[in-house]
Amino acid sequence: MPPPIQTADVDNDGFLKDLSCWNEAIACGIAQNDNIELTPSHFEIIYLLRTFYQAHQVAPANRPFVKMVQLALGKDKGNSIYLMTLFPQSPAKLAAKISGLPKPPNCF
Amino acid sequence: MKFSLLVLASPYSQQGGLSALQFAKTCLDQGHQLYRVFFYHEGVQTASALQCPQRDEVNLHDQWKELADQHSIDLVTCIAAALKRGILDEGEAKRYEKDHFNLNKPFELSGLGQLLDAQINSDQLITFA
Amino acid sequence: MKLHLIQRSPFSNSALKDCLNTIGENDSVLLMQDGTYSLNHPLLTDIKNPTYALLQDSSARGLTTPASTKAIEYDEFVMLCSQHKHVLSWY
Amino acid sequence: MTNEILIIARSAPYGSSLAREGIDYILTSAAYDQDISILFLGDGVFQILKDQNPADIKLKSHLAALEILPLYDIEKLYAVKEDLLERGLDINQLGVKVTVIERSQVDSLIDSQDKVLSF
Repeated sequence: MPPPIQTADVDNDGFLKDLSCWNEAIACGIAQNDNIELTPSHFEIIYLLRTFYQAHQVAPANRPFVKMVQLALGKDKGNSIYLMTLFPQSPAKLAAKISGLPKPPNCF
Repeated sequence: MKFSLLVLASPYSQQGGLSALQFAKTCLDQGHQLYRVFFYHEGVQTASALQCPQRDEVNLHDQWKELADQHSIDLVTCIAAALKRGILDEGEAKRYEKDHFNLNKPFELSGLGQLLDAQINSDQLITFA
Repeated sequence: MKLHLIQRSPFSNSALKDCLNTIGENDSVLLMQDGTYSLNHPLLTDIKNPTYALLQDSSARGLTTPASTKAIEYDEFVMLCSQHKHVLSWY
Repeated sequence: MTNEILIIARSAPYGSSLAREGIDYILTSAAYDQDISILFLGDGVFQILKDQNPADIKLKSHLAALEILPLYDIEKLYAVKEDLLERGLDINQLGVKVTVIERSQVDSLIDSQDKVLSF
């Protein structure tokens, strides 16, 4: 059963305004704006990214993002095709948005 | 020769911005190419069109603009460093839901990739702090 | 062969010291902005490297250039930059 | 084309934003496939001290950002021995893996690089 969806207060680019209010339902709400329905596979990556961000206060760029997943979950998931399937087009950016990380200033 | 400049100095608080300007003019006088001027750290304040020094003082924004208009120089301001210091163009003002903006052409906001590009593609990148 | 631009006073900042600690035999030093306050600093008189000072910046500050240092203008500053592989700013 | 780029980090973290802005440049450059080395020199050696805890001064941890450099394939980190000693620091107090070099080696390290920039 997919998690419930909660509409979040997001900015013009779809990023969460109040980072502290993030929860799974809000993540689903952000993802819905990009037509993504979140599954446990998504949340596995989302929590990994949130833990990484809490530790380092930096959202990784695409290649380091793949490497981070690879180190934590192995090559089956730590590859760009898998991550592209979950978070299409720009995985690191989209995953960061859904995970409630701050909007990077220069990726638009 | 192809030069680029990195301006870190805060305009009006430090001399670096004036030194950079004079260096740029001398470069061009000598027939060198000025590939890009990149504003970073406190240097991003140079890009604000709203600076109002006294009439008998140099207006750094206007001087760079004049030079860029004459010689079509790339004036790039680091977007991350600029946004947090309140230097926004019209697009960013909309994005961040602000009523005002203070950065116009020929200054532009862009990422640090532009500094890397300047470092790689110039013969010399000179830092003014 | 490097050109080192010293942009801060040696009495308030370690720019000059950090630079001279690691300077190469064939490198040159150019004092500019508050770096010109280094003109008579003992650290500088100890080195054999060619030393330049930006005349505008030293005379603005009421400083005189000792014989061991060559006073230059922006023309030569730009020329020196074009003649070195690396130009490093210390600030 | 990949360039060998050396970033000389000679600002102490926290008091000024320069050290942090230097790291931002390093992370950007690495994302563009450049061969980056970092030299911690002068007060820059303070950037690599372990046990940094800046939460109470409301700043992001500099060390935590440096810890992700391996993910960006940046493995060549150097620190100047005499600058560590002068500041009463030894290698056990460092939070990231660096190669300690002597002042006399800095000149040739810089000369071997295509591009050098300091923050």
